[in-house]
Amino acid sequence: MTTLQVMFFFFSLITVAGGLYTVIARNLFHAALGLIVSLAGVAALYALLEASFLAAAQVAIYIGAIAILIIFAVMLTRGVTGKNPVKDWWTYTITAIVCLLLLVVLLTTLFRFDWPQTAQAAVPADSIARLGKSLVDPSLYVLPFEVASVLLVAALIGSAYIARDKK
Amino acid sequence: MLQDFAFIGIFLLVAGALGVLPLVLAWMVRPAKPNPIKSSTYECGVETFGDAWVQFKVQYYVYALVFVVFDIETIFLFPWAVAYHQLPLFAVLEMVLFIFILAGALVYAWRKGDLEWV
Amino acid sequence: MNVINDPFTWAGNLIAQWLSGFMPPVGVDVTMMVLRAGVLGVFALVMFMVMTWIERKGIARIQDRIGPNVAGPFGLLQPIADGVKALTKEDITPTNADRMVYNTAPILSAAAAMLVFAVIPFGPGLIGADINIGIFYILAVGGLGIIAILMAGWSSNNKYALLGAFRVVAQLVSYEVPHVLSIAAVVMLAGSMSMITIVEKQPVWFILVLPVSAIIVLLSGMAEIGRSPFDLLDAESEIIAGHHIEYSGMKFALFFLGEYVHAYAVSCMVAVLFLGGWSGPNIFGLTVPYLWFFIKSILVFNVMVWARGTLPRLRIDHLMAFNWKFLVPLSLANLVVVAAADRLAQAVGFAVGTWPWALVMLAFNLAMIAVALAMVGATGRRARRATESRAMPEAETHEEEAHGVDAERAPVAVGAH
Amino acid sequence: MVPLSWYLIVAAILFCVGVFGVLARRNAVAILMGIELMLNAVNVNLVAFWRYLEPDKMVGQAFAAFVFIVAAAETAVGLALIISVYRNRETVDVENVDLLKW
Repeated sequence: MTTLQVMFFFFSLITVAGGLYTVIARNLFHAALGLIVSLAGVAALYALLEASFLAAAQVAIYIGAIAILIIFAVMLTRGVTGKNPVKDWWTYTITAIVCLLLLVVLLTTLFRFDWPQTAQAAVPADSIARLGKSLVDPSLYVLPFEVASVLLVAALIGSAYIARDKK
Repeated sequence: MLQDFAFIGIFLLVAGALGVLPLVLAWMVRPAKPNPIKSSTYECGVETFGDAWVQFKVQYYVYALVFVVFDIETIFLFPWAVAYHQLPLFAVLEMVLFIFILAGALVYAWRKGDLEWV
Repeated sequence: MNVINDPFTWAGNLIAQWLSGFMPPVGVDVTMMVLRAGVLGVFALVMFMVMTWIERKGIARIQDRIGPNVAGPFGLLQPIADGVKALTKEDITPTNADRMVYNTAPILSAAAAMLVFAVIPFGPGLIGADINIGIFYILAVGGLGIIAILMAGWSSNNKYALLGAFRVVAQLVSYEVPHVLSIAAVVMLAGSMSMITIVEKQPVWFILVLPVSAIIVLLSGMAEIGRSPFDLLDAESEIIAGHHIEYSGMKFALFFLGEYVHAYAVSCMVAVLFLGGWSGPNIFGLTVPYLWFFIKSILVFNVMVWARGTLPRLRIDHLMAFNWKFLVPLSLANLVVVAAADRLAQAVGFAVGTWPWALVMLAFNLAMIAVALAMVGATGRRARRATESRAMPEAETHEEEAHGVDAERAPVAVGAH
Repeated sequence: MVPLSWYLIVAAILFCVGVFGVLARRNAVAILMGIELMLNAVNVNLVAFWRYLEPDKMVGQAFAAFVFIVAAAETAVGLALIISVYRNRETVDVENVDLLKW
């Protein structure tokens, strides 16, 4: 067991535990905090995978923007969140069993393949510049890149229209 | 690279410890004589009624929304900025187009009065 | 000479040598990391004390007072006295508070501010961790502070705390947009997010190359720390201190610590991004990079103190309008103008980082400032005229006169027309 | 070094936790949080594949970046819908928002 593996276990534990707390917690604000812990754990996993930019982006965007949006929504729609946030225990158990089955299916599929034990190559030193170049490279991702901006504008217009006070 | 992140992990622990340490010190030193009046909510002279949950304006959400749209673009903007000196003019124009489209979002929010604090 | 220029590396090597006498190399590495982290953390705490002292002295001088002068020479021990006071204060937790979250929030707030120092370069090799995403890491860590504020506001179970938290977060996230966009301009020209590389790419300081970015980063940085004139988060007279209203004793002190450490972190960031970081004149081989860095960051902090001492607090609608209707469009335009100017200068044949190139950039930036001010001036004049004509419909004759006065008052605006 | 399959296992677990949140929760905001977990699980997979298979081509990272964008857009619109529903019907319980069901 190397240090890297210990770190991996630690961060996966944080990620999964945070996720579990998110789906179980009765208090929605606590659930959102659990989500933040889980997201931070994922960021740490990215760091372990040497995807430094995505690790920071995970913290900056998921925790710094999306989680804040979710907390705002939790606060704005409170008053109802205290009551019965989960279904009755019957549905609860059934759902849990279904999810476990799904997990079993995923894992059995996963173990059918012979995944590499170690990485094929080292991460290039200029990986961020490479990412930037490939985003605006006409033969690579320039179309999804521009479409993403349109998607963002559409999302903003749509959600601002929906959320706005219409008096 | 991983070593640097290890340092940041250690620093995270140290920073947390430096935050907890004064609290522990204070916990050992400070007096603790709570009473119901003292630990009641500090709002005004009369007793608080209801919980803290008055309804808040949606305006806050709309601000957060515009922020998310502009914050999310950093995930494209920063790699592009790092690669900027190695890019052909065409690639720079693509980012300019990207920025213009996002500026369209700003113009929309502005025109519709979403940026007014009411 | 090398010892004076970089005593920290020298001391570090000495300690590492001593450690390697009885430790495996891995142990030495880990111990050195912990040591470095500890030194940086303690440095942040010490700077917190220094900053409070500088600010109290500075504000006092601006207000024609003396400021702290009882504890120690020049009141230098005042921060320690404050610390002892905070330690011995009773800690009150409101009855209905969500205790776990309530207690975590101040720790997170202080830790998030301290985390920034992991990537601040105090000298050529004098950095916690030179990660290739340095500046982006700082932006990411800033988001944790926002979460801490939301936690504090929510867990106190207090209407003012919650309202305060909402307002603060609305302000902080809004000002993050121009902040990020302006920093992107710096990254563009430096071609890297590593703080060390950004400093090395500044033969000409970026404050001359990107003055608009520098101004926006400083302004939005001040807004992000929530310092006057952007201190709506704890507008005492309006929402009685905002999100930390219920906090007392050491927990309040931790919020306070977070604010000042963050303030110094922003000063350091501005010094690195725009003032050339540790670079300074070489006097007979004596470069003392850490000293230059220290001087620059303290100077930036003093600008903040100056602003706090002289400007009144903004109204929240003005604050938001200033951000969304002025800073954000300006920073978007800034990105485009910087890209255009840089490409133009390179097409003419000026290499990046040389003086002619910097002058071209400066000219474009000044033009941008002039145009922006002209547009603001024109809008303001139109708005004023609209209110005037509404107030007195027959005031047509004053129109010319009013315009004349305006023209005198805003020479830049008229000149650009 | 950590084998690739470990990352995939963690991602699978996280994904199932997210699915559980989506199915078991009645509160619409909580359901959105479940979706975020699922998207993150996908992203872990993408980045892990990038690291282990082709670290010199940025396919995995670029794709993960696009997932970020989509997640943000989805959250923004979803939460706006929830807030709108809450204002009109005073509820965020998905069982009560069934006008289009029949």
